[in-house]
Amino acid sequence: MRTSHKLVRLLALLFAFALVAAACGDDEGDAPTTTADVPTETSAAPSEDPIVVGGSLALTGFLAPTAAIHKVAGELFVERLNAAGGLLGRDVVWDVRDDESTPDQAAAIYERLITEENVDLVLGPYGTGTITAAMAVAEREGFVFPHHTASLTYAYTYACHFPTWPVGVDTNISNPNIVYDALEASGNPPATIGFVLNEFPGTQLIGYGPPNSDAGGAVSEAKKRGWDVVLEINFPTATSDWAPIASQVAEADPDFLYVGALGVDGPNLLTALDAINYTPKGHFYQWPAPGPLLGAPNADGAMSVTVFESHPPYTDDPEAASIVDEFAAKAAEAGIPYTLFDVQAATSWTAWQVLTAGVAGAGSLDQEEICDWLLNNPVETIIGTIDFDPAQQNYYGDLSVIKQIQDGKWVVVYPPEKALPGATPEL
Amino acid sequence: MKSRRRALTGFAVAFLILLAVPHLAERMDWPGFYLTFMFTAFFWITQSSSWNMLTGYSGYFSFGQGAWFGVGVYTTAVLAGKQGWSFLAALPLAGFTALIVGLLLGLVVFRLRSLGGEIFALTTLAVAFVLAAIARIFAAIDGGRGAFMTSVPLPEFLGEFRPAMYRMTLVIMMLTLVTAYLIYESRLGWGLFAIRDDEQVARGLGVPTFRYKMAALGANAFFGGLMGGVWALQIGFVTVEDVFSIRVPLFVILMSVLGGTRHWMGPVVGSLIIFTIVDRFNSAGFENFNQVFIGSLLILLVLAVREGIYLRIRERWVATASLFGLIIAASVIFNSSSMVWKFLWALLGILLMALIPDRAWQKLALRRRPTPSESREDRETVDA
Amino acid sequence: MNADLLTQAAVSGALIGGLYALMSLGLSLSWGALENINLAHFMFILFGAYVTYQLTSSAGIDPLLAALIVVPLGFAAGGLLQIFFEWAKVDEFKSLIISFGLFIILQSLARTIWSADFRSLDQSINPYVGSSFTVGSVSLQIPLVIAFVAAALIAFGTQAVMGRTFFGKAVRAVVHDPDTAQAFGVDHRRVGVLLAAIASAYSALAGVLIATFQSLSPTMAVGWFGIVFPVVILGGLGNAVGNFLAGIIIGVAAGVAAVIWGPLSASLVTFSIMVLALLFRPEGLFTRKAAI
Amino acid sequence: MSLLECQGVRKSFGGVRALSDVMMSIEEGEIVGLVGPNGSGKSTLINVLSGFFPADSGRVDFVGVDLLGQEAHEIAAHGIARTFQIPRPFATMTARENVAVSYMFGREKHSLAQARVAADEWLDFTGLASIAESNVDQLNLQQLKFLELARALATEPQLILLDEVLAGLNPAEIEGSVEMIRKIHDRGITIVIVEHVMRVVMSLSHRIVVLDQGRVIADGQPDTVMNDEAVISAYLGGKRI
Repeated sequence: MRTSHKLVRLLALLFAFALVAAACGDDEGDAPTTTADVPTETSAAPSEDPIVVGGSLALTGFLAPTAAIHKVAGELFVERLNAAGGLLGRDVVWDVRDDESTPDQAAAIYERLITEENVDLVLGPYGTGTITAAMAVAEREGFVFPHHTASLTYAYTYACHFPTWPVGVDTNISNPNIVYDALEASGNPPATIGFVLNEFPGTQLIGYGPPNSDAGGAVSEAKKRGWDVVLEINFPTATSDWAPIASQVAEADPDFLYVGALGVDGPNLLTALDAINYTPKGHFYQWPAPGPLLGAPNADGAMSVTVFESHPPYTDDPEAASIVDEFAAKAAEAGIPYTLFDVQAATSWTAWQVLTAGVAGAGSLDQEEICDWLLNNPVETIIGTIDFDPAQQNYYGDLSVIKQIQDGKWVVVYPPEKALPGATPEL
Repeated sequence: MKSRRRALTGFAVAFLILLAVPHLAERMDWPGFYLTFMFTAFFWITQSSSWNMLTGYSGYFSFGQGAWFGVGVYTTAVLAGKQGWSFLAALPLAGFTALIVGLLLGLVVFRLRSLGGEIFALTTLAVAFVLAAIARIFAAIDGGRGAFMTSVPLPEFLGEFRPAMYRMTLVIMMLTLVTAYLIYESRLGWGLFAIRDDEQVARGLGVPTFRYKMAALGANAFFGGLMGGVWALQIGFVTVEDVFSIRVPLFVILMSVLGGTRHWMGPVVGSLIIFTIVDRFNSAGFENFNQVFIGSLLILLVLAVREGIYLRIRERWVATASLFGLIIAASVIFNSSSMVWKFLWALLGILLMALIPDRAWQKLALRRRPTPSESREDRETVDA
Repeated sequence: MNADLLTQAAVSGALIGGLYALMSLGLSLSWGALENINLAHFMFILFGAYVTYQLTSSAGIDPLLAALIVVPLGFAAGGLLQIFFEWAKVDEFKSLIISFGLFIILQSLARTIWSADFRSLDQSINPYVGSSFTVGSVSLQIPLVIAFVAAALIAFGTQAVMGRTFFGKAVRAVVHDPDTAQAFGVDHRRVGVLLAAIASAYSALAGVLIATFQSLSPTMAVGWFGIVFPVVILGGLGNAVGNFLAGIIIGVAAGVAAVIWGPLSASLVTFSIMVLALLFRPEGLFTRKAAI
Repeated sequence: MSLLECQGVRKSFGGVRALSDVMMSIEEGEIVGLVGPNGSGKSTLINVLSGFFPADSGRVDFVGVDLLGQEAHEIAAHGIARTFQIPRPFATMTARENVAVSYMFGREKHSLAQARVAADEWLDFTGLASIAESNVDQLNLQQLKFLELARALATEPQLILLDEVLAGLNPAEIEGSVEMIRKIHDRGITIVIVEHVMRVVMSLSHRIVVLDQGRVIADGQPDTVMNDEAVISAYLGGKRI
């Protein structure tokens, strides 16, 4: 008698749990991402369904500061795309996940997006490591893989990867030479140069070239121009104490300081230099967070590379101008402190343009067709015309231009045809 | 011993069943992610179980899992990724290199009687930082350049990338679990438990504490490193920042504490629950809440279920098994989403059930009040 | 390698060591005296910095004056957390895990409020960034000088309070023998809450100073682990003056090593010092048996 | 030859000499009372003999083996077991598991399966069979003290060092404990007992060794020793006559 009583209660409890779970489960059934096992609904009205673009970004973790910009850029792109009628007549949804700045997580996310959630397209994450891991998945699954911020150009051989970090496959040679050309163009080229390089794969590539290769990079290219390299410091990522580096820079006192910097390395170094009353004569920062560098002491004259800035001639095109405006508003809304549309947002935008151009060009969501189309047709983008070249691992030369902080603003100064009218490199 | 033979048979059966999964997946045309999901779970189960061999068994709290993992990752990254060794030749060295580093640490710290538990914990935290600094400084290891693992060829008999990862992680996980079990059911294990409770007394009763602690630390480092060696493939591009981050030690602690550190099965259960939840959070796009959730769960669990949930669900195993089955069945009927979601609902059901305090559970009057020792009695005869 | 360079590196190292000491003191006190390994201190520092940033950039308050608001907030937050710890009866291990949970939650909160992107006080509203004065050939960075002086005052002040006042005696009594302390009318809870509140106020102050010369991001707190723990270990748990000296040692060693062997060696040197300290002086370099 | 022989054992803590030149021998089958005023070095001697503290110098021979410098677990393997003044059971284990662990290590190595059987025997012997399954936090002081005994016995020692087993017990419990000690002795185990309750030590011991300020000041039959003037003055704190 007792036993059966207990049994009833057990069953009642289990049933309650099952109901709760089932209820939760039904909620999930409404999520847009579960398209796999609901054939009845999807096949009924396919054109009503949005095209799902899957991807991840480093929304948390050490890459998060810059990834936040890519999130705003991507969201704005999709918004505008849908407002203009979508893609193949369908709306587009961007399903972006957080890879926590870690490659293995990114790989798992792309695996899940492609094989479990059956997204239609993918777009690469932010950051070299996560892109590399995600690209391996895209390659296995045969997905077209546009990506915007991978810095190790030499390493990517997947036939259907489409880089929109437009620096050329030999970026270690081409990128520093654009900087050096700008210095020569200023009419006051340096006699001595000092290097302060982050121990980050991308900055090391530009500084020294690919590992196990004697191609060289910024350091050897400077020597080729007959400049005297008076300083070479490598510092670990996330260095917080800049005083020792600053004193060595001041001690070497180069005519030009080439900083292989990420994020806030630049402002940190400038603050530390200012604290010992040293102002660099000329200085360059590889990939700085633009806002903090503008507010740093003695930042005037600091140079960097870019492919797009929010001023003429880039904003001459009314569409570009409207993108710039809308981006600023959306970034401010997202709480991002520096709201100008520049190199990071532009490369993100370009990746979206490449993806959508491929789909529109191929007229289908078939990955092979999209890949073929992109390999065989140039794409018009916000940073110019891109023609992916399989002979250069799908790169297409270095489109970088030089910008400089002048009067508290970033302006493009070199080459003249891309520069803000009237602006020239100042040293 | 009968129970041991039964358990080992259980392990063998589980292994064979799991080994068949890739074939099944191909047959049934499962989403490729299911295998990835499973081998990622194997990864976490291995990491947390190996951590538990040291910390759960001997009571020496370690933040060092990231170090063993990192040494393993870098061993294969350097040997297979950079030097062009065949992957399977490099892999065992991942375990052994971590073992050597672990034993060196043990030689230093366990020789010092004055070292308290919290100081041991911080020393292990420092190890990861020191190793990261070494990897940065020496170009032969990393030198700030990272190492690509994406073009490392895998032997053909392992199959495509996914099944190959699955098979390798499966073998390592089974080795780890069998070791964890055997230690648990042996003199070594009981010696370690004695050390955990009172190291001085244990020594006085004849437990060779130094040797035992070294064994526990060695096992921890070896399996953590071995799995790290395989994991380098999943990472694809190995960098110091990523590998020596606090993610691995953090999750390993979280998983083991949730599941319970007293029993070898605790970390297994904890890993499955945490990993599945985190994965589904990510899948649902709750990235903003993911960390809030993890943090809250950690706090809640430490306050609510001190022994970990495994011992609780085992005392309530009939209910647990029925609940698991019921939820799976219900979600098959009511909800057509992916299998991982179904698995999650079932796990959440179990988690919720385990959170019911003992007293309230007894009020539900499902069984007579068990004496506390009952659970301990069958702990010794538990099988896989 | 000339002497000026080394002198500058050593002086800058000592100054930033003052900041390290201030960042570590809260954790050290709560660990040594309350037996909580309270990782939330890293978040008190981070929020101290962000709130300072917010007050300065939106209300135009001088960043140092912002301390008048930030420090009491830190005080309150630390006290409340300790009340929770008391209520939950956490031990050392539990405090570590619970505060790790808090760490993750608060970091996420900071990201939600201030975004993941870098925040920094612009030169135009922050008179301290890059400001310095010169003694001989050596430059002294003003935010760091302030941090150094504050750390010194606080360290010696705390030590004096601990040694001489009734509160200090009560703290020591509570640490050594809570039952007896209770018997003599010392309410160990109140003492603990007050001490935790003070410790958190120190951390918040460190945050204020960081905001005056560094860019902020939610993830930066993880990077502080590598500085704060060596300082805490080297100084001895709960030993305020030892903590201050340890900060200076770490700062100088890392700074000089960075100049001689390059910045990569700094963290190796820092941790080598910590490991050596653990091996040979696990009670801390400056702790006599009598200290808390 | 004696079972245990100490020669010139010294031990200092910081500048304080806890043991100086301790000479003592224990014969097989004896019950020896080790007494002395507070701080006379009794506990230190127990700690040295059981390997918890290394001695600074001297010699401790146990059945012909020099124990000095050996680890506690090696000493346990030679057949010396000890109990603690304040019981220190393994807190996460049941009473049975406590004893089983001890049997697994101890003098000879045994497997887990053997240990379970043996543990029950020793629990039976010490009258703890009914609480074998209990967690140690459910035991009262006497049960904990008996558990200490069971755990020491399970190492199959030749010599047991009992550190104040009677402290804190009421008269009835003391009675029971004395019985138990006799029972242990009947099994042929040599016993050294450190104790404050003089009446009990006098009745139990075959011989009494008195320590004062780290030195042996008397050694002999209980009656003779307790009438020794040096002993009286050590206890009463009077000046030597």
